[in-house]
Amino acid sequence: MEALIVSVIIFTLATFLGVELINRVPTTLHTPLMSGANAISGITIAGALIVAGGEHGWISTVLGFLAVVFAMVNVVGGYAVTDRMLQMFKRKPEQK
Amino acid sequence: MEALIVSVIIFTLATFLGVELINRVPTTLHTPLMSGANAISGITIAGALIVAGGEHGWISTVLGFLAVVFAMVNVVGGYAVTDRMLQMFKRKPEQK
Amino acid sequence: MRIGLLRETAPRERRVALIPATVQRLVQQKHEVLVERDAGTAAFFPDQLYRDAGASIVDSAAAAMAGADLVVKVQPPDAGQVGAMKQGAVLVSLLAPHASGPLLDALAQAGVSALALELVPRTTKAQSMDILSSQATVAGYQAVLTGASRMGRLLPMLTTAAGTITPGKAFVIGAGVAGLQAIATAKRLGAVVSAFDVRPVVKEQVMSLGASFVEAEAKAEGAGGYAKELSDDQQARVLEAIGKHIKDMDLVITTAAIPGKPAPRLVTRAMVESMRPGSVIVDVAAETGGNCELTKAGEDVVHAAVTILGPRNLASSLPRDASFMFSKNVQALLEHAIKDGALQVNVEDAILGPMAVTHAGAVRYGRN
Amino acid sequence: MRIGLLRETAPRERRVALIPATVQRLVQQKHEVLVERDAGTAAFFPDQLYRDAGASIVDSAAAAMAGADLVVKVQPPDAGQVGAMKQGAVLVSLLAPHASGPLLDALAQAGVSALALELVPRTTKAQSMDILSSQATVAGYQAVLTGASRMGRLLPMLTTAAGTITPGKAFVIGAGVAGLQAIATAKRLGAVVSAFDVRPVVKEQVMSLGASFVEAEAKAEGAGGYAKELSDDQQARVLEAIGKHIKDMDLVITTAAIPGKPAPRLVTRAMVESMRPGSVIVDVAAETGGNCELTKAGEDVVHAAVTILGPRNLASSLPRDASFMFSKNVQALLEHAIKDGALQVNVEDAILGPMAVTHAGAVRYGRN
Amino acid sequence: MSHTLTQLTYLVASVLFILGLKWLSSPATAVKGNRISGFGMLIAIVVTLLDQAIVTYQVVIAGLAVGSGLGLWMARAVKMTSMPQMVALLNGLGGGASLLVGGAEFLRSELVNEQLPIDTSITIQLSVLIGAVTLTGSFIAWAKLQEVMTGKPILFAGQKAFNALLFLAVIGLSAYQVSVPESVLWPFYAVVAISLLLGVTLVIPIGGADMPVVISLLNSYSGIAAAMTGFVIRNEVLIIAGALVGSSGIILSQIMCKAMNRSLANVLFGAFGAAAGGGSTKTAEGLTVRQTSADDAAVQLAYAKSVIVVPGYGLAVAQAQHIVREMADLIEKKGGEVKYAIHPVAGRMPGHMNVLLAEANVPYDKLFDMDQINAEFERTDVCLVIGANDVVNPASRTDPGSPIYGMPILNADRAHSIIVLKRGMGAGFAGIENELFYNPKTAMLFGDAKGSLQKVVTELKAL
Amino acid sequence: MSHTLTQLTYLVASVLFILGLKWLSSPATAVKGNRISGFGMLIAIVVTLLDQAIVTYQVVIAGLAVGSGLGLWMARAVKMTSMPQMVALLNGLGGGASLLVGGAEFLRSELVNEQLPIDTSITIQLSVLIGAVTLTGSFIAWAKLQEVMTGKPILFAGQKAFNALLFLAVIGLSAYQVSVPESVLWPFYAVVAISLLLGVTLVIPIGGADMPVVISLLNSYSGIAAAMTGFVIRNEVLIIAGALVGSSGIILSQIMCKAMNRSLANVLFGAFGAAAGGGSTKTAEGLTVRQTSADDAAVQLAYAKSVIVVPGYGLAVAQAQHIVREMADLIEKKGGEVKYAIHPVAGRMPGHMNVLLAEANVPYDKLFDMDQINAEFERTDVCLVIGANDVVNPASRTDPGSPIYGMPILNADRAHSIIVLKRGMGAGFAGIENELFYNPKTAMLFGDAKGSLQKVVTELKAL
Ligand SMILES: NC(=O)c1ccc[n+]([C@@H]2O[C@H](COP(=O)([O-])OP(=O)(O)OC[C@H]3O[C@@H](n4cnc5c(N)ncnc54)[C@H](OP(=O)(O)O)[C@@H]3O)[C@@H](O)[C@H]2O)c1
Ligand SMILES: NC(=O)c1ccc[n+]([C@@H]2O[C@H](COP(=O)([O-])OP(=O)(O)OC[C@H]3O[C@@H](n4cnc5c(N)ncnc54)[C@H](OP(=O)(O)O)[C@@H]3O)[C@@H](O)[C@H]2O)c1
Ligand SMILES: NC(=O)c1ccc[n+]([C@@H]2O[C@H](COP(=O)([O-])OP(=O)(O)OC[C@H]3O[C@@H](n4cnc5c(N)ncnc54)[C@H](O)[C@@H]3O)[C@@H](O)[C@H]2O)c1
Ligand SMILES: NC(=O)c1ccc[n+]([C@@H]2O[C@H](COP(=O)([O-])OP(=O)(O)OC[C@H]3O[C@@H](n4cnc5c(N)ncnc54)[C@H](O)[C@@H]3O)[C@@H](O)[C@H]2O)c1
Repeated sequence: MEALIVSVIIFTLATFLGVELINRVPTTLHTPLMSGANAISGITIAGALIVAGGEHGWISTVLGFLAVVFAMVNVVGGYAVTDRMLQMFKRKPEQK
Repeated sequence: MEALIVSVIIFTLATFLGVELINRVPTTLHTPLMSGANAISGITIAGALIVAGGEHGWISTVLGFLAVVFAMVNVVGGYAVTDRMLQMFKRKPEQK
Repeated sequence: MRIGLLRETAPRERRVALIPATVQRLVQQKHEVLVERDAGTAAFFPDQLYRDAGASIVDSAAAAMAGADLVVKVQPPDAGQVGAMKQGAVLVSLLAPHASGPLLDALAQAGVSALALELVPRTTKAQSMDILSSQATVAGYQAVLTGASRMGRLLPMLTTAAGTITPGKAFVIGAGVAGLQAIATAKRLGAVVSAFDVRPVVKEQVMSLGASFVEAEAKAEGAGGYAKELSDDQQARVLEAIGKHIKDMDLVITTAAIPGKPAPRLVTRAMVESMRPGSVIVDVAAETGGNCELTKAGEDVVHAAVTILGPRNLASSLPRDASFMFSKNVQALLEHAIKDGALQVNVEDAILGPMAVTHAGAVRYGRN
Repeated sequence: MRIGLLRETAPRERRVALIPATVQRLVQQKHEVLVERDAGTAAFFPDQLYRDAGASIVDSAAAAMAGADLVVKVQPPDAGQVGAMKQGAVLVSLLAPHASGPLLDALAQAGVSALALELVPRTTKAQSMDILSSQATVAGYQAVLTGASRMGRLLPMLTTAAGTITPGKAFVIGAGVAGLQAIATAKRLGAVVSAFDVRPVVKEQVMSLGASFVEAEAKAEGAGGYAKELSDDQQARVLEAIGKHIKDMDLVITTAAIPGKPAPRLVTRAMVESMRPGSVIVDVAAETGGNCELTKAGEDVVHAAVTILGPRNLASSLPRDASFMFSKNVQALLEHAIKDGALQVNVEDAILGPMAVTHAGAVRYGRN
Repeated sequence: MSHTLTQLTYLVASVLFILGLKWLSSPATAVKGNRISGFGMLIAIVVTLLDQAIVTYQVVIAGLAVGSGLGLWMARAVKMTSMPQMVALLNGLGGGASLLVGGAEFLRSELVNEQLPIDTSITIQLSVLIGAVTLTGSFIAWAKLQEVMTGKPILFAGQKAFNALLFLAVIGLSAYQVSVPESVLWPFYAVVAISLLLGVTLVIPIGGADMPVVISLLNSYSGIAAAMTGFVIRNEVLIIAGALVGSSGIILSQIMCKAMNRSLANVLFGAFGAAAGGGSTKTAEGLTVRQTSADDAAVQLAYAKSVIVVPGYGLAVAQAQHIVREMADLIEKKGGEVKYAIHPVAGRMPGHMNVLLAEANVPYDKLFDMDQINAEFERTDVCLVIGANDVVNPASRTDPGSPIYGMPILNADRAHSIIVLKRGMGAGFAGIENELFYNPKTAMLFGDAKGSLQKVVTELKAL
Repeated sequence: MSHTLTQLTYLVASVLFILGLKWLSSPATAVKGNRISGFGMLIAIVVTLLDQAIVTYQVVIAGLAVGSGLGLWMARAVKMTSMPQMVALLNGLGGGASLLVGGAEFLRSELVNEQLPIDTSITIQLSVLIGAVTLTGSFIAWAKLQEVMTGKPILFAGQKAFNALLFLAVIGLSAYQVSVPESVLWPFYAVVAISLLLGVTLVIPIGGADMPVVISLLNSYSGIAAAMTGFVIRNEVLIIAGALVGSSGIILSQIMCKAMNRSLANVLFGAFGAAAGGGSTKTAEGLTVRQTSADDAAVQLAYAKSVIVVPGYGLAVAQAQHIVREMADLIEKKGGEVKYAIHPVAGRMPGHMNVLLAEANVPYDKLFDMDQINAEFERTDVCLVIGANDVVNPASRTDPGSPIYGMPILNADRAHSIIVLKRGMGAGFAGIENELFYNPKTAMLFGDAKGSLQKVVTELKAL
């Protein structure tokens, strides 16, 4: 139970931190920010890796494999797409 | 060791949270904020209580007693003083 | 096409109908322009500038009109000039058509197609040809300057070691083009400005210039954005509102007008007598009878230590810019009317139609 | 104390030295005030107001001066008036002391202590008595109004359907009190304003009004915040700088002055000829010889289509506010000088000392 | 690799995520922020791979390769304009991953008949439930945006009740699953199935224009799902990152709703009331007006190299001259160039705009009349039309029937983008419709010009 | 009470602290914030008391009673003006508590010869060290502020080296203590002693005016000490609250330094270079000028009921007329009243101020000349003097030798508080010193008036 409480504490602190971090975002950044946050939520990859990589029988392996693929698409695609969006956004001030 | 890591994680998250919470404070609030934060740091009272209340021999008890007194002065004095300062600060807009 | 530009002979008229820049454009469009000597001198456009623009300077009005397809001037021509125009020529000038019956007859008889500049329709599209607007702009501005320099006191507020001069109060009656410009100018000079008009849309316009609006329960919006005459009842209410307000005013600019009608009487003798010594009334409507009972056109009247100026032809007292705008208006009109190098007076045209007071040997004005 | 207020007799002088408000204060302080009939009428202060303030209206200057301890007026008195003053009386007025030798002698002989208002020291403390400042303020303002209404064109920029009127360019030479006010007024009207002066501190002041400063390598700061005369070399540089700049100007206001000296010549005939037709020069320094070579004091000169106005006594053309400020200045002076109900001309006083041009039967002016 | 080291590295990754999110929310640091968070992800993955829990690498490597390849290809292939749907897709996959991880853990434990602690059971249920909703919900959002299905709200009778029912069923089944000690699988499959259905039914009643908000919300869900997975496998980085995304996603959804002047509830359930219009107003003729917000306008202006302001009578009515000047100063401080285009008949008297702008001390050399500036519009990043109407009405060029046909106008419509400030869709002096407002390049900022500009200025200062 | 419940309650307390801190940093919510954090403290204490770890209550209750009584009494007795030193004192006690708790744990373990895990040992050392430094450092800060000792920096030769030496000694001894398995006590006592000394030597070289920054920093230390104590006794609420205070304290110190336009390093070690002036400038005659910052001025203005602006020549030079108008509008939006007091000779020409303010469209009815407004100053919350000098120089009333003696001035010095905007200590036209600037009620906001006002306006908008 002790471990669960600690996890809850961590969860709570991180939740507050998330709220504080996003204070005032200009509309133009809404989509990139959403996309960037989405990429972070791809952290499920860590769980997927553990499930897929462990020897817990074929179901786990198959589901784990799928989970790795899904999560990895989310991660790689997420970061790449965010970067593309931000590049476009960045270009103008640089031209100056 | 596991427990220490968890504590470190909690410490890190709370540190970041502290940074984010204090973003832009008008000068007038500097002293009250300092005072209010100081009152919070009086949380040592929790530690002091445990030390003073445990039966760990007279040294612990004596030191614990002193610790409780110190911490309690800090806590009670801190909150009271902060409140007084803020009252003064508040009055004006209310007069309107 | 041959174009003749005449020198103005009317007293106090210093403007010229075409400035060298416009002449240059016409010359570039392959027209021949004859300019009567000293046509622009009084407006600070010496003959040399016309020569530089490609015009020929001729010695007399007759010479300028000889064989001209188009004759341009500011004020209506006199009888002699009408005679000198060739059959089928077009005349562009102010013609005061509602008061110039004989002149129109003469023009019709001479076979001249006359376009009366005061009849440009007040549509968005015709605004660039609208001489009334452009000249009223100058008049509104000049009215404030003349009034202010005769006021006996300053317009802006000044806090000085010799006491605080309170801001002058200016009141503009009739907030059409001239009135709005008067408001803007008085505001620029630091006056506290209020205004009155009978057309309801004007209130927002007045306030958009930062002035306050004097309310009277009288609305009189006529056709084409103009006002119409007031009923007796409305007139009484208007006079009451103005009378209450005017007592306190240092500078009053009146511009109220109704097209083709004498100027409405809005400032009575009693009102003048209620005003402070040293106050000034500038009656921009003096030429059509004046908005003030005591106005004498072309004269300065002092009554009960209040000065009432009745300036005639205010725009002409800033002849350079007035001519600049006049000329730009005429230029826009010509560019609208000239097709394939020749001026076509198309009486079906939404702009030219109403302006053509004589055409094809007949007087058109007043026929519909 | 008995105070006599005289009506001005000089031509073009419409001001009055004390306005009813000041008279009322003096009366409240238990002084007796005699006002010559119509003393304030030209400044829009009718006799009735003086009566209301507690003064007695008398029919002649002599009557006003009879037995008066203090005589107040705007312009220097004439010989007859000097004779009518009682021995030991104090006279407060403008006296043009550098040009009025005989008058001063007469005053000394008559045993009159005369305080010359133009000699108020220019210290912060004496600013409330400084007639030069207050009248220069009015003059600077009026110079722009008169100039602008004679310019042939508008000062503000206007983008209209009849073309864009570019903003008028105003140039102020000599940015003392009058000059700064002229800058402010021209700015208000929308002109693009530049200015020139020889005192180095003025640059910041000019820019603090949003105008630009024309540089010439010539600095000439004299005593008491005034300028001094330029060396030949400096003068040449100044003329070059002005000459280069003035060509493009529509309105030039010159106010350059050096106390007690003729006005410096800063605008030459050649410069005038380089200007555009229709431009206007208002020479506020006309009375002391003019800053422009072609200026004739009190006349309007037109040369090469440039109008040069040489107004005399500009402040007097806005007599109401000019008198208001004049009177407030005199009031401050009297409040400074009157001790225990009587006017003490203390020649040791930092303010009264320099002003007392005659005292105790002798001429003091020019003695140190 | 020791567990402690692993955990420390996870902590580092978490800190990088925190910094990444923080930096992502400001234009100046966004690029850096995304990259640093990406780096955090990289080390989190590497550390996980090195951890003792992983014993078979073939499957893992294969999965990583396939996933990366697919992800990269998708990111490259997508068109700029399809970004939102792309994010929806990716987000759905993320939810799917959570579903799979949770499911795998559950099935594994059932298989080996391991009795899971109650908290693990609960969190498994939660990660499955939320993951499944995110998966299908995101796909619906994608479909709506991609116009694979209609963007209009899909409504049917009893929808609300039906959704509530589904929700209750899921909760009940989950609870049952957790509380029953025997090894039964059907409630689990039912939970998965109903959750997938719930994802669909929750999103279909929301209009296409509101999808970005929905995606952001689902993104928040997928963060929570990840955190739940973290609870399941006792992994702090999952908990922290998941919670961060969970809370920031909700805040972001709220910010988005605020930018549209609506509440989150209105966005999610609004369709049940009236058919909400979304961010665009439709006119009688079916043309669409695009609305914008002050902060968006501010960002556009802050990054524009060239701005032309077209003032009109509305500027005078609003008396907004001073604030316009202030805005221009701010833009110029940021390196942009601001010019004013004055139409000859703007306002209600000759020179009306001059009087106003002179009052606000706008330097004359920034004022340009029509002939001087008309050629410049096509090279201009943003044309800001403030309370002008007739003077920028292209009908004068195109519509011979219009009362203003033939009047030269300011070529505002030729600018790269146009922002129009007006109170509403009111006509100007000439009383006619203005097609400029329906131009796809045009964004309308509704409200009194002074108020709107004040907001823009506040935002400009904050940028 | 179960341990889980205890910990959950601690979590709730932590959340309340977080909210408390957040709310404390905005004027509108500060009171609420302090109270909610106090409530968090209350439940943390109650829960701790109910926890199984506490077995003897007499001592505990006695300590609580004594501490509360003392604390309340101190809080009541202190004068408003002595607040900073009060905070210093309280903070010192907090540090002392950490020292005592750490010490007690250490001595207990030594006594029962328990071998502490290495991390506990380290954190005990840290909590003792930091606690001790906080204790004495805070007392020095208190003494300096209370003027029990000199407010001037106390410097001696080799001070820097000495401090460094002490620091190294403490670290070395701590390390030794931790690493040596045998039970020795002397290094511990040495650590305590040296740390106490270090607290003194670190603070004495810092000037009295900089004490608030030092206190904030020490406050941050005491937070860290609390967190360390939390590590020692494995208590999450201590760790969280301590870390919160630790980081927010440092941020606050930095914000304070920024408000004084200095760096933290400069504040802490500045005295070793030049004798730093602190937040105040001394003049030749030993008078002190109080400087303020734009955000402080903004708060003052935002909460003022009545403000009188006194414009002078400097306003014209800075061309700050438009921004003054904007500021006034903002104040009025917040419910304050703004008037302008125009001195007859302000500026450099008659009516100079009128011209400027008219340009900025300040309504005439807000302009008051000297006679109209002079009686009002004493009823005015804030008098804002913008680039004026001679016209508010009280020497004209008091100093017969002054060239402006006798000139009536604006009674700015009679206002409740005065803020003066100037570039520096330059004289005005009359070239004389102005004692208004040295008035204790006066705060100087140095810088070009336009720039300063721009900052004030930005802050006003953020409030
Ligand atoms: N310049 C002259 O001499 C003169 C004289 C007479 C007539 N006119 C005519 O006036 C017209 C001038 O064109 P324009 O483009 O300047 O003006 P306009 O066409 O009259 O349009 C003004 C627009 O401003 C908007 N507006 C009004 N108040 C506002 C506020 N407080 N905040 C934001 N927007 C506001 C109105 O739309 P909403 O109601 O939707 O807000 C309106 O559509 C031309 O048709 C011209 O011919 C000119
Ligand atoms: N009104 C008239 O007709 C007239 C005519 C001539 C003389 N005077 C005299 O001028 C004086 C007027 O008094 P005043 O109080 O208006 O002005 P002042 O006494 O001359 O003081 C102006 C102050 O503004 C500050 N300053 C200058 N530029 C600044 C900037 N950009 N930003 C912020 N502050 C700036 C200067 O201090 P820093 O250098 O420290 O910034 C200076 O101390 C009186 O002595 C009066 O007698 C008046
Ligand atoms: N659409 C266009 O292109 C265009 C061009 C120019 C003018 N206009 C409009 O036409 C209007 C009239 O212009 P104008 O200046 O030539 O008008 P005007 O000279 O005929 O009259 C001047 C003003 O006097 C007012 N007035 C009349 N009787 C009055 C009374 N009894 N009391 C008070 N005020 C009275 C009128 O309402 C008008 O505002 C303008 O306001 C303008 O909006 C439109
Ligand atoms: N301290 C006070 O109380 C007080 C009161 C009034 C005026 N003053 C100061 O006195 C100064 C002079 O005031 P004034 O207006 O009565 O001066 P003025 O009338 O004597 O001269 C007008 C201006 O002409 C300038 N000038 C002289 N020769 C020139 C030349 N060759 N070229 C260009 N410019 C030339 C002078 O520098 C001055 O600015 C003012 O600037 C003002 O600052 C101070």
